[in-house]
Amino acid sequence: MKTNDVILRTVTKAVVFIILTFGVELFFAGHNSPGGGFIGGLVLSSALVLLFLVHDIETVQQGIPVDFKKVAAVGVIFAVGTGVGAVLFGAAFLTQTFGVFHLPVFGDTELATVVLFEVGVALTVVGTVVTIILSISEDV
Amino acid sequence: MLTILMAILIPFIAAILIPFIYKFIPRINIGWFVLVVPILLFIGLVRYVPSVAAGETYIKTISWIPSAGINFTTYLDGLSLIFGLLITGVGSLVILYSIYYLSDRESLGHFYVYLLLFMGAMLGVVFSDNMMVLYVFWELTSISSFLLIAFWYHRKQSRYGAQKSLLITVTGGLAMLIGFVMLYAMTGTFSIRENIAAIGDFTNHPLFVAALVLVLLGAFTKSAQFPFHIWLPDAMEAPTPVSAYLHSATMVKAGIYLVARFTTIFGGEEVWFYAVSGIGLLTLFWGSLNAIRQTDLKALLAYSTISQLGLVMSLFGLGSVALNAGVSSDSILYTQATFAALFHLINHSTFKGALFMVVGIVDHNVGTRDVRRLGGLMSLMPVTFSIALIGSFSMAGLPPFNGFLSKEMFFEAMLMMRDFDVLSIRSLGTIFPIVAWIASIFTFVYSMIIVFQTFFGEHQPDRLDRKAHEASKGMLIAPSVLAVLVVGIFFFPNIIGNYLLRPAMAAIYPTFLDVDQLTPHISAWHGLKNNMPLLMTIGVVIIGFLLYISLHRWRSLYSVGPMLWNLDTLYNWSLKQMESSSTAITNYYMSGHLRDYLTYIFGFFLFAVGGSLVLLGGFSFDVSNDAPILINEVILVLVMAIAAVCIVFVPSRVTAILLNGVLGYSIALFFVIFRAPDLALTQIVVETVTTALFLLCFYFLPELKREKSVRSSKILNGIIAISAGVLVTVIALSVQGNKLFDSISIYFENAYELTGGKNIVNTILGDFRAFDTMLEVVVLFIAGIGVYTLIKLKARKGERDVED
Amino acid sequence: MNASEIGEFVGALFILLGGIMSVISVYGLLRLPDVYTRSHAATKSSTLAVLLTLLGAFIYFWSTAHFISVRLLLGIVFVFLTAPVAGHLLVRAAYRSNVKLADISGTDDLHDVLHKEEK
Amino acid sequence: MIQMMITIALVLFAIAIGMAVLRIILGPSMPDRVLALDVIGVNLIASIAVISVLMNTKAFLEAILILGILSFIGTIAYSKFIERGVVVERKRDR
Amino acid sequence: MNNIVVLPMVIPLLAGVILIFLRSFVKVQRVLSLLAVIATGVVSISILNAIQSEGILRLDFGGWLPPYGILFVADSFSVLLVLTTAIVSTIILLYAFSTIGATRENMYFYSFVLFLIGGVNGSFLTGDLFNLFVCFEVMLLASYVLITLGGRKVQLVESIKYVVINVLSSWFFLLGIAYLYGSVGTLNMAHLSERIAEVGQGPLLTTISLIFLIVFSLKSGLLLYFWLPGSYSAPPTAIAALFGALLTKVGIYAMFRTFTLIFYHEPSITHTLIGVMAALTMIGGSIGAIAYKDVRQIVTYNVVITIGFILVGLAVSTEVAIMGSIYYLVHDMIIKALLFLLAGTMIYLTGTSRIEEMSGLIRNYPALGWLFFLTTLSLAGIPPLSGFIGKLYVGQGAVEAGSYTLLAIAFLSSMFVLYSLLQIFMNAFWGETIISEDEETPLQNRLLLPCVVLGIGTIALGIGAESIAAYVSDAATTLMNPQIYIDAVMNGNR
Amino acid sequence: METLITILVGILVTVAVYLLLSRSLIRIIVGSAVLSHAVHLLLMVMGGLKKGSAPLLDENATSYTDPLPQALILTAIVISFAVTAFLLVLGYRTYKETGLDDSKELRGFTDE
Repeated sequence: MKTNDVILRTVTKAVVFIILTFGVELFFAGHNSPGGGFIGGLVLSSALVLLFLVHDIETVQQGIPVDFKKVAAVGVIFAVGTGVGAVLFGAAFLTQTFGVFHLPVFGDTELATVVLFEVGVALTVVGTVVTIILSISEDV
Repeated sequence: MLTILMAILIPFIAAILIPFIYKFIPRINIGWFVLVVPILLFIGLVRYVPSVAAGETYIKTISWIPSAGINFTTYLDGLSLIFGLLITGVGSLVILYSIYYLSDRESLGHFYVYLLLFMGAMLGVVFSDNMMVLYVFWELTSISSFLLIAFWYHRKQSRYGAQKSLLITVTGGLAMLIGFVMLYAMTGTFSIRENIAAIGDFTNHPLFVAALVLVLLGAFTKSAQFPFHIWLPDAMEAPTPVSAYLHSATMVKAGIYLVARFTTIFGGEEVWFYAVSGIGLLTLFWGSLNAIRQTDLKALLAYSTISQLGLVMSLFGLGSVALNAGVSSDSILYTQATFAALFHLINHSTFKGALFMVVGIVDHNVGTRDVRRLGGLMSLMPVTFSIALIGSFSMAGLPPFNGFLSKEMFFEAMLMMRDFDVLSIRSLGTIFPIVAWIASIFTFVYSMIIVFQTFFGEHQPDRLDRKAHEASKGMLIAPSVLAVLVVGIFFFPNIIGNYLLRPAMAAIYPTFLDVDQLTPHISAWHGLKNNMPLLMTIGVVIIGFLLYISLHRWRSLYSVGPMLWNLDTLYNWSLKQMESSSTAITNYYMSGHLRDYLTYIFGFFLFAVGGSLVLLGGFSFDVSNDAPILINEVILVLVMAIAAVCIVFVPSRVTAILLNGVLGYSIALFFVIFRAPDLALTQIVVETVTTALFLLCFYFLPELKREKSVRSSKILNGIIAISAGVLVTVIALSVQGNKLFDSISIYFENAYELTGGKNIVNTILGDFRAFDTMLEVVVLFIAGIGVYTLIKLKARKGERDVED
Repeated sequence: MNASEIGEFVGALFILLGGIMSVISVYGLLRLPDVYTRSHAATKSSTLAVLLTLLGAFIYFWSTAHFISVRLLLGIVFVFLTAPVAGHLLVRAAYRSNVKLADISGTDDLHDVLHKEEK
Repeated sequence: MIQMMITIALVLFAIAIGMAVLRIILGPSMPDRVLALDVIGVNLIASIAVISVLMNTKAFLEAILILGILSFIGTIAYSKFIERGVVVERKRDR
Repeated sequence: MNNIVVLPMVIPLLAGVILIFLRSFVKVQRVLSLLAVIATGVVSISILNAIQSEGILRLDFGGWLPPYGILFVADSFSVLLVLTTAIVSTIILLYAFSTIGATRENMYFYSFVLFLIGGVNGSFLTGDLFNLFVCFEVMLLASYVLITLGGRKVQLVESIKYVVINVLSSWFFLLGIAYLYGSVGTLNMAHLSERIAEVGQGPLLTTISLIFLIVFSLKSGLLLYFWLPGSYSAPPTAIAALFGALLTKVGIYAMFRTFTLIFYHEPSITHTLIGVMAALTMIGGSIGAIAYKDVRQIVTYNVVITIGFILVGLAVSTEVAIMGSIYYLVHDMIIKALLFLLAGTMIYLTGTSRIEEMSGLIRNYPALGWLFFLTTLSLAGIPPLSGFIGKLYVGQGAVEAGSYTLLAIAFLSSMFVLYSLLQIFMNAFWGETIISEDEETPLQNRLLLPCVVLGIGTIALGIGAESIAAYVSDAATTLMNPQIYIDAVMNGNR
Repeated sequence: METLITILVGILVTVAVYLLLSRSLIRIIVGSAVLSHAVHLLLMVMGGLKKGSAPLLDENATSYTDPLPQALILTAIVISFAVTAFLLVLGYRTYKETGLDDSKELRGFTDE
């Protein structure tokens, strides 16, 4: 049976956009207010889930031609890698540092290695959630 | 001079080399190479005789596991020398014999490897001073015996016998090990010598008797003492040279050795006397009684071995009285029992070895060992007959064979028990000589059966598989040597007495300083005056002869009443019962149902945790510190409770997860109320994604069915569930009422200074406890990839898996 | 009563109104006879309720802390964007999965349309 | 007074949630239940907003938005499940 | 700073992730996974030696001092186990190369094995209770996947039970952590110990400790071993061997750690209970081992018996007994791997797991047969093989502590081990040969070689027991004197 | 408040245990989900409730609620999500392979 999804799709476009922005915002806000890698990642993946729900797998995959397993793997490598990175700098495993830098455009900006770690977390979350959902759906 | 260490190692080294020699020199019978080993060792050991007789002992230590007190200490004294000579001497003869006995088609390589392993292990047992090393070798003898019994492993009986012997001897070995461990606990050393040296310090220790009993268990199982003797007849499935060697001359005597060795330590204890001599006598009696009913010659010899071992054992028991009584001129009398035991030990090896070889020859040449089919072989196999005659008469205790001498000494020792007042069993004391005498009569009878039923009577060639003929010369050498020894020892017993027995006695009774008193002069004739032993022997011969004549009349007694009771049947029955009942039990509780398993787990949880909470009284409530409650929170809690309870009863799966979703979202709200913004966010997202997953998977899953369980199990589930809930709540409340310390989290409130983050939870996740987060990411990742593989990798129908 | 107090009061009032509205709409959800009618209660009045509440909260924050919460505004937009769509989808799903109309609903106008299409 | 009003509102929302749960349990049809869940979601959003006001904190405002987004996603998932059984299709047949 | 301490966990994890990218390069996967495991082994050897000279090593992640951060603590006990894990898993990997099959290799088999090893090593090393939970989960999820890998019916059916029961046990674990945190307010194990020692282990804490007892019993299969026989007999040989060698050991390790470091104040309750459970486990395992005529079943029930045996050491809790348990743990990891590999090989060669359907294999596969015999003896604790010294020490400890019943059951259980395995040996290897030389499946050397290596291992460990004696006694000393551990964690500033 | 929530936890545990003990796979999985809710709440309770403001340093509060349990719960939530996902898929794979949804019939092989 054909289904008329025009309303849904139209709304989704806007909604996904909002979610993605919001997810990114949550991700970066994490250090100082609620949010962070996990939540950011989860929100991002929920945006993807919404896409899969509204459209079908193949359409979405045409739009985002990524192997999410590898995304997840890259995420893990990031997360573990920051730990190893600290070792390379002679600090204890998983030592995070932060500092306030003066950047030309942004002014005084706080940068922390923890962001890299959080990127790893977020990537893994996105990759994993999407992998799980895709795997199940493809089994149909 | 050959060191003792080398003596132990050479057989092992040879055992390793044998497979190679066997492979590369297939034409010459491998036995000839093997034969070199025991002969060399025998010669080497013989060279020790003079110095040992002079009271010398040799000791050498190589550390093995010093941290555990286990060191490879070899110790040579009179007692171990006797055994060493027996092992290597009889070993040489048996190997010589086996070269002719076993055909080239058998896997000789294996055979000799096992035999050498055994020889090495046995030497290890007798030459080790460290109890743990002794135990190592002890078990090794059990194993090599196991392998030898099952040499013809395709036969079911062989396997059965092998298993039986292994189970019984290893169990005994374990008991012995515990005994040793207990000794260690008392004295702090595994060295037998040091234990002996420390004697007196620990005889009152509560573990002393336990250790004694356990060590004895080891000895009894190994030496086939009643009721552990049942393995020995079945061990006769082994090739005859093995039976002659392991199951008559050496391995079974390891138990005797152990008893002799530990008499010095334990002998002073009454229990030791009762156990050793009592069990010994019982075995003597039971073995001889049962020997008569056997129709298989080897089985007959097996029972006779059992009975003879019992004899030796009981003598050692008597000998221990000397230690119990302490050093005095009276008690020295009792040491003669020990002397007799050692003497009989040697004699038994000679005549029993010869007899086994004879039976082997008969079996080999005629094709059967069944006395009912044998008869009249005397003229066909004259040499074999002579050897058999010598062996049997010696066993029966007739002159002029060595068995007579030791049997006389045995009677003498037993007669001493009449005057025995050391342990205040005067009235019971007379039982000893009586039992001994009756057993000797039976011994006489079965000795006659061996000789007369095999070699006299009617020859029945049609009932035999092969035509009877005299054995080859090579095969006769070994038994002949033993037969010569049987006669020789009778005429020159004191050579053995002075050179071998004397130092052994000194080893057993180190507290008795005067060794000469310990070694009586052995003589065949004690004069007429008060010669009770001789009278007893005469009685044995007369009654035994009468009984033998009338054997066909009373043999049927064996098939009445209690005689049918059989420890073998008990053993088989219990093994079978054990297996079937274990299957029943295990199948019962390992039902394969998840629900049952979960019930066990919760049951245990309620039992252990609930039990301890109730018994220890750990609960104490204190709600004064509680945060205030708002009405809306109460309503929410109620809503959640209702939603939760309804999950159980709803008939539709979607409703169930809807309700679960309600729970999840409400918890998110509570997280908000409890000031946990990050948690609220995460909870909401995770809840939604989980719901989506449920819905995705529901495509493949069926709608909920009504629970088919019976009502009672539902009630049980309910009870378990409610009690688990209550228990969790009670403990949680008690914990809240019982805060012992402040949390460490105060530290994290400096997060901004420490990490530059203002969201404390996030700094904990990303910095303080980043490792958790890292691993958590890994967990998530594994789950993701796992789901992928689980779905993608399906065993296709009909396709045989890689393995399965 | 200064401006901020008035704002506070207005905010609280909106919130209270939202609460009342919400209860009414849920009452509708309980009392109305079938899913199609209930969806009115659920999507329309509930949305209004949440709108009122969020607005109340927004005003409250604005007046007390002088803080314009973008998130609250976004939330309002979002709820308004999604709630009708969700309701629409759900009711369509209900109809497609043959959920019966209430007896008092009279005729099913859509039935003929759909089935004509099929024919 | 203001506290009072807000608290009453909070209680009202809780009651609303409770009644909606009743609808979930009663059914009768699946869309009814999902509808009720949707209502619960909306009420939760409101509750969070009110709690934020009550606690005078901005920390939970993200949760409002998230809850809005996700209850939407949830409802879509449910309605697709009810309609077709398949939540995510491999390829739309069109 | 001892960053080396984290390597036994990080190397396998990283390698496992990297292998995800190399899905189609099976050869590369093999080499890399092998290298990773060997590297872990090398690292742990150097850690072990460092401990002997410098005392307990610790690594505070992120440089946060305990009790605030998470840390890895490497004492002799844990590193010995890490080392053994590395050795055993290397050999099992070698075996897996030729048996696991291309389908599974393509499905990230090696990654999951590496994750499993990572999780196991992490559990051995961590010094934080919650982190222990997380490490457990890493290990468990990897094991969930491995047990289902291949998707055969029996695997799925058994894994459902395995997973649900383990989910439940994880839940108990969290419950315990929650209670403990609620009352003591910290998660660092040394700090927990310190705090509990300060106020004494009251009835409530004892009750909480019993929750941990349940958790670790479920993981180790102490009394609560129902899940074990089914799930260990379902997966392919290499995986089963990995499980048999590693999984239960983690639970045992955790039990030793918690009940010697944290909850050691009320032995009359906790340790007695452990003793009773150990006894029941040995009895149940013994009964199970002789109940079946199926190689897999017999082998898995043997796992159960051993668990009980090892925990006798903890129940008795004398230094000697604990030394015995440690020896036995190390021994058991090696020998159980061997046993599972042999059983799997037998099944592979004969196509059946029923011992009645096998006969006379020793003529076809003599090396396999003798290895099996050796394994039997080693498992029964017959000297001079590796099981003996552990058994002896446990026995000594039991005698010292006067727990004669436990001692008797422990030693008798080894008779059941012997009996059950002899059943296999005598029925399958002895008897009339029924496979003719033309029909027999050839036993490739690559299957046999790993078994031989492990066999040599058990002999070497038995005869050369002295070589690890120093480490073992150091480990036992540390376990018996919690203060050493606490000092190293809380006061040392390395 | 703590007492109230603890009792709620108890009820959730009761429900979850009952579900786990039932025969249907779906119920078991839902049970494990409920169980995880319960334990998360419990962890929360153990840190103390409403004892301060949200653990955000921007808020300039004087005291904060215990952040550590929150971090632990976050970790636990993600882990239980992973496990639930796996369990679900395992459940439906088993159902597809065996056609059985009933844990009682999923006996596996004992000694047949």
